[in-house]
Amino acid sequence: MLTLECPYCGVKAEETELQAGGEAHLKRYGPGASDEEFEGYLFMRKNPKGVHFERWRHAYGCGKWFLAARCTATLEVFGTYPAQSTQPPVDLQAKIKAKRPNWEGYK
Amino acid sequence: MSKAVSALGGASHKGFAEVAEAGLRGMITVRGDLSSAAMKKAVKAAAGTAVPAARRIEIAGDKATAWMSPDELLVMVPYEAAQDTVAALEKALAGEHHLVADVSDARSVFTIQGAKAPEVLMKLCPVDFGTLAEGEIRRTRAAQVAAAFWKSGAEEFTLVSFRSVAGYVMGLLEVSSRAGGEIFPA
Amino acid sequence: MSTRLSKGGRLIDRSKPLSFTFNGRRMQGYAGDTLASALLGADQMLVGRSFKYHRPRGIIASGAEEPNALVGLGEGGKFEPNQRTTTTELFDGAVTASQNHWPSLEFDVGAINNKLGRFLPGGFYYKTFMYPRFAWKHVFEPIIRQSAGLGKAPTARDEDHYEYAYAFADVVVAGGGIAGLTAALAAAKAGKRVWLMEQTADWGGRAVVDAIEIDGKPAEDWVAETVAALSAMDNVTLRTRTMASGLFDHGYIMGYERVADHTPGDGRPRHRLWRIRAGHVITATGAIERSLSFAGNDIPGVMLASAVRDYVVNWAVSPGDRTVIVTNNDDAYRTALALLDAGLVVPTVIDARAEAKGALPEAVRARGVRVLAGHGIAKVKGGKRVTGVSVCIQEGEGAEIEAIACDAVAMSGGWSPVVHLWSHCGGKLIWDADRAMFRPDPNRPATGDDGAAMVTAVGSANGHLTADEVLTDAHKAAGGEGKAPAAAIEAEAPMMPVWIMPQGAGPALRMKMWLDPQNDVKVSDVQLAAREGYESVEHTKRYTTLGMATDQGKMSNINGLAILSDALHRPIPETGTTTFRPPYTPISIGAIAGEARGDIFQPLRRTPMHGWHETHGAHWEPVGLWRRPYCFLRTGEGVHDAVNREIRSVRNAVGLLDASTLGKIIVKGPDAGKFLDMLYTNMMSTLPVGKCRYGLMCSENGFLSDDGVVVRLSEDTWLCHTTTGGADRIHGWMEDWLQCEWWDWKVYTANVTEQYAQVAIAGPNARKLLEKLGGMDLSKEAIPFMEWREGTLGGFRARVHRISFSGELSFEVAVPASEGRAFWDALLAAGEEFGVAPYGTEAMHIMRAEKGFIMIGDETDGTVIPQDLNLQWAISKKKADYLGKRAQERSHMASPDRWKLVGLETLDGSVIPDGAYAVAEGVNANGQRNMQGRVTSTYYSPTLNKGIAMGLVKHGPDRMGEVIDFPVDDGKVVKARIVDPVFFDKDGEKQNV
Amino acid sequence: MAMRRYSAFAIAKEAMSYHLGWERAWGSPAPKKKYDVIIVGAGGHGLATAYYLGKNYGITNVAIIEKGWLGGGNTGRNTTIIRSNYLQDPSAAIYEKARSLYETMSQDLNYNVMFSPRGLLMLGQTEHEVRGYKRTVYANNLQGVATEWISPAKVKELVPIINIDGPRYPVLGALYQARGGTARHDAVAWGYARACSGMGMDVIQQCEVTGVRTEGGKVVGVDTTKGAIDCDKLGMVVAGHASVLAEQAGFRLPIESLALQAMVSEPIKPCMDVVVMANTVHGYMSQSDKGEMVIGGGTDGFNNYTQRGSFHHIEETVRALIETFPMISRLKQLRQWGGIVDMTGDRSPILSKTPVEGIFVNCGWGTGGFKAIPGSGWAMAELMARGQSPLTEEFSMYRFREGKFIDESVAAGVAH
Repeated sequence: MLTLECPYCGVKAEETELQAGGEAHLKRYGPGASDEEFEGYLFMRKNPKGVHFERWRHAYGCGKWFLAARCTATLEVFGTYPAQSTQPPVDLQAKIKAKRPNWEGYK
Repeated sequence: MSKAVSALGGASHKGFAEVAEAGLRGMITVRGDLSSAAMKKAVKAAAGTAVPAARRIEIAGDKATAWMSPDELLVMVPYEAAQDTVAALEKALAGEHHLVADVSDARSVFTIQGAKAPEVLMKLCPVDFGTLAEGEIRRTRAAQVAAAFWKSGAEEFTLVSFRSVAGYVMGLLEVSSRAGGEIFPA
Repeated sequence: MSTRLSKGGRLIDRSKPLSFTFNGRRMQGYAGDTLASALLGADQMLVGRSFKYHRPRGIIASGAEEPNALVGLGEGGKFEPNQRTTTTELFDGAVTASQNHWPSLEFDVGAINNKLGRFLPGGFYYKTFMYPRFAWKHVFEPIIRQSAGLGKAPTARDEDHYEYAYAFADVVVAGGGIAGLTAALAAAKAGKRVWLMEQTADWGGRAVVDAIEIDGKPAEDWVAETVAALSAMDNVTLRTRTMASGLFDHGYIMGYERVADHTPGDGRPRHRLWRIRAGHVITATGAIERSLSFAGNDIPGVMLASAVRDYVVNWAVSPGDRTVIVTNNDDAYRTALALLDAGLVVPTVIDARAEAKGALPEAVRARGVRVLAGHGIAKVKGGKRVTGVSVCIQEGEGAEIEAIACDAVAMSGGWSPVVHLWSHCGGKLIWDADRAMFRPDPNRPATGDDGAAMVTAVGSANGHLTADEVLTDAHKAAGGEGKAPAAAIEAEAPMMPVWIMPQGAGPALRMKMWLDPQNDVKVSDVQLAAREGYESVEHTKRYTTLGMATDQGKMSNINGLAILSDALHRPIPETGTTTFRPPYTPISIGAIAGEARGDIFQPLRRTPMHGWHETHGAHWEPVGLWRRPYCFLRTGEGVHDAVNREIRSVRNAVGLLDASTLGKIIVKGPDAGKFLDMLYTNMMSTLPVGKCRYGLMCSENGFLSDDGVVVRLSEDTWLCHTTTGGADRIHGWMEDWLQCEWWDWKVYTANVTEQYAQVAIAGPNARKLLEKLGGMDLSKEAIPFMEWREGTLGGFRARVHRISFSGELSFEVAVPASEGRAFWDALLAAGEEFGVAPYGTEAMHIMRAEKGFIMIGDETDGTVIPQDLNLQWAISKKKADYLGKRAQERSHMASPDRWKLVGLETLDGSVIPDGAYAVAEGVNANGQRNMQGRVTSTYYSPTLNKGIAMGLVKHGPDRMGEVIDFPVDDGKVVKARIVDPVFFDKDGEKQNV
Repeated sequence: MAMRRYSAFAIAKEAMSYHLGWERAWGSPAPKKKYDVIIVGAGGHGLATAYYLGKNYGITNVAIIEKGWLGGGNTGRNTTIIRSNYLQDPSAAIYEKARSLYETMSQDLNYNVMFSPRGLLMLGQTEHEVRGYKRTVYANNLQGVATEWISPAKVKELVPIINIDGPRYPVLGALYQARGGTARHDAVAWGYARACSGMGMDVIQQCEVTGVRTEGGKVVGVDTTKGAIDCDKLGMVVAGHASVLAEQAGFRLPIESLALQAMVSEPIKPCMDVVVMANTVHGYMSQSDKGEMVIGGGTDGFNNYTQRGSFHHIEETVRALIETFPMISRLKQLRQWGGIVDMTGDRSPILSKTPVEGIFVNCGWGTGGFKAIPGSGWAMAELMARGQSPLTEEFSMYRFREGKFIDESVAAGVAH
């Protein structure tokens, strides 16, 4: 059972206090987007076996959404950061790269 | 206001710790910029406390202010004072982007008293009581519902839940404090 | 004969005799006994029957690895099947019964399977019982089910209670033997918060049985001192009777504490399931002795050598007067010494190794015991009890060299580290050829949330089998300062792997060598699996059921792997092990459920008026975690009658509905209007202050997800009502968009659902009733339809909305929840003269259907878009975007062929059954009857005295007046006409007054 | 390799020689250079696809490649439930096809897969659920799936250990499929493997695909840990790892991989003959022929490739069932395990052509794959052999783009 540190309140919350929210950093497509773009936005997930950026909500705590970088093969958590981020923090990316030299990088 | 009653009418139960519904309490959700001067002033005027730091609760007599999230506080006052406090907060925060909502009737408050009070909560909440600081409010879950608690006395915890599940929470507390259920018997 | 010795027994208290029964026979044991030791002490070696062949089964082991000695324990609400006697402490008055036999343990009809055993090899059922086709279900399977299954099913409700508890520690040590104690002490001295748990009631593990010396003291004293030292440290938590049952990701380890199994009825929780978050886990879980595979090794009286020693030393029980020892290692000689010390006879030690010249064998020889090196057992003699062994050359095929009479056999095939916890979360193993064991690979441990190792194995769990190595390893691994405790030990000669005894045994003997005595898996079965291509260890396990019994193969899985490897001519590590899954030994399902049973099995949400409903005939309907009155039953009234009465009362007088469960969310801020315009399909930013507007919300995938009335409270504040089930979900949904997508928008939300009790007062007399309470002007002019006002009503602070879900003149009034019950009482009192009656959710459902209003969850099911429900009027054409808009432009959603909402009226006035489908001509490509629509809501309308329904029908709105067919039960067809969905008061004359 | 017939007679004959004469159930060949069809994944779905390619279309130059051991994935990790009481037409069609094939599978394969149509109940415990299940019954009757709505009394008769008067969620009735039930999961994979091998196909275990080779938008072969193998057509049938394999072929799937857990109790004497699903509380239970109570519930919420789940899901499932089946409180959990399930956007499977010509994909069975195995194989074989199949028509991977979902969540809330 996972633990993730909420970047807002600093609580290392356990999974039962959290709500998982799927892949992070999705770009929303609305009216005007092509069918393919819209399909990509809603359904085409990266689903990597490895480094995954994802959304979590500290549902039983401060109620805030945050983002996490986690390995789906080992469940290692590289770090968490605020939901108000358009991409993973640079230092977090560097940390992941150091730990996973074969990681292809964000995007 | 004799018409206003708490969910359980002050029910209590004595096992290896004493658990009780503590009756009505004025509670006000305040959302806004917690670092703003107006907020500091408003909270000081309403509750007599400073704006608490993250995960902290500031207590001043029968009033208190608890940090709920980076943009939310819970101001606690006597039940009868809630409406006036709402009005005062609204006034003090006018002009700032904020939200003030009276939630006094949406919550239930419980106390857990006794030397072994933590053992009651240890059965229900995934919280490390060994590192729980004085003056810390912990939002978490109690078994299957949301709850928040803090150490409110030398041998006392205060726990807040939603009003609708007051009966469930009391059931949890009662079962968890049953005599013989001490986790660390003397 | 097994018997209680006249003296000794370090764990029993002879001053406290306890009585118990086994199959109705009264027996006696002592405080400190396990059920197994007490049974043996009472000469009850035969304790059960095996799974497949129903062969007689005796006690083999003394701990968690015991495959045979399972009993039904207790009666009624305290009965539990499959209780492992070796790990169950005896208590006074215990009622036990053996399992899996009929009619009796001594004479079991099922043992016919034993005679047929030759025709029932591993996996035989895959090859037969196929013809005729129906016979599997009706003939063969029932027989197999009946003869399998071990214990009886409990029937009564559990009388005990259970609980969870949470703990946190820097270091969690699993196992209270000398390794665990050493590691815990080292970690504690380093200032770590330490949690140490031991599955049995006693500290010390094997070392105290073997009576070794540690730091110059008897192990027993050293253990007592160490435990005392740990107890004195406030950074240490010690827990006996607590088994580390499983290790999960991120250092989550379960501790299964059997609080009151040994003191039933004392009011304490029976079990407590500890959920411990560990910074690091040290597994000091010891090792388990392996059986040897020789013919007849399953006959009662054949036991593990270490178990024999345990019974003699711990409980003063001798399994037999004459015990032959058979071994491939030196450790088993300790059993010989223990037996000799107790005054028992060891006729011979049979040692498979070519020579046995270590200190221990020599010590045994010195006591006058014959040691036969290079030999093995060809066959055990006896049926329900050992009577002797036939000795052979280990290198040979099993020809009898001599026969030795004995009543017990103590066997040792070497030791396997207990690697379960190490492995649960992905820790890997390596094969140690010297010691013939899989042990933890220190380079491939399970990793934690930081990616670093989260488990360390120490002591014999790490492959160290002598006390000095164990202590050094544990001390070092836990970061101990200074010198490790030291043990004085005899040097042991190397063991020799022996997988089959004798090594050249032919098929007849191999069919009598048990690997899994509970499931009846033999050496020949594993070899058969290999022969047939079930090469993976998982295949073999599943094909033969090896290791799938309740002991999960703790004693002999390795033997099976070795035999499989041999059969496939590949090295053992290439075969590998099956996956170790939690729990280590079975844990009660009661403990897993914890406190959640009875009234608190799930939260029940109650409105402030819940208590009134309860005492006034509420027939409940669960709605999410709430319970709402479906209707209020009066004495002698049926549900249907009550619903109709309630509807008539609303339509003709006035009714009260507890609507407190409806979600209420405040949305406030400079961008709140913009935000709500994105959230709702309609325009909410233009709603004037003081007014209400019905709104729809869709998922980003376009489907209708919630609806409700939105109230503009002030210039920058809206109050959004949601469905009962939607409150938390929609609030979360709002926060999701505000926090993760539009975080620069200035909007705050607050879920104030429970702040208010809300009551719908509906019916022609509604206004009169409220006016009687007084305090507000509720005239049509003062508060027109779809507007709201705030004020004081009968002394209650109230927000009054003029909205209607019933089609009647209706007010929804919100008051503070704490005053909800008083307000409800006041309404009832004031309404008496106006014929007021409370109504439930079903009356509400029917009345809204009479009005053609949709209901989320009835007209919608997650596949319906607003356009399907002809709700275009609630979809703003002016907005460039709203959640779900793009989705609704996709080809299938824009298709004119979607099923659309219509009213349905049966030709004969009957009610269309719930869920019925309308058929079209012909069948589709898969031969399924074509359909053209379905019913979404269907009721008897007491107002109109006929059946009414809504449904989704292909091209429905264009087909008004057409009659379509709904095939229903028993081949009948209901014919229904497509009509307008508004059945009652089409012009709204009743509500707009 | 020619297959020797299994029967009681054969067993009796072999017993005389200590069963030393049995042959391998399937071969252990080295890969050939080229096959007409390669199926990646020797789980139930992959093996069934190969089997029906051979049986229905005479295509036998087929390799089934498996990175581990055959049947070692979700085929051997599920709770073995078989039913076809689905709401939507395309689902009902393929699951009923599967269920009907299960009826005769033991005889077709000459391998006893122990299909046991012991009956399956979905409890109605709220009015809303009752309405949903009645709807399913009507739909099923038009779809040719035999289901009925039964009373609480009948539920109690079928399931004596159930508490139908639970204070919170009394049993209001049940959706009953009399010919639903269970089968022996491993045997399904083994039976198909033996039959495929008997038709001359190569089941190649311990062989991992490391790359997919295409030329001009068309598949030409795969690279594996046992070397390159050419093929004309490639079927990807790898459940939880579908995304990983698709990426090797250069396209993406609307799939997420999640852990699903289940557990068994210690075995007890027969006490429940039917399969019971309680969707309101999110749990289901059956009793295996060994006597274990087989219990399952919902999936974890986060992407996961570890085949391990979080313990609190087991707790939730057990808590859910303990008021409906009070007797389980005094049983013990023997073992819990997890598998990786592949979830699509509408929780229905994908059986589809792909952007690469010659590559076909079969995935997304989520929590319900076992029951579909023969129907899935039948349909996939038709799709691969003929280029289309009425059974797969609606399960295209492109349906998400059109907004044309097959949503069963209306009727079934739990994983199974």
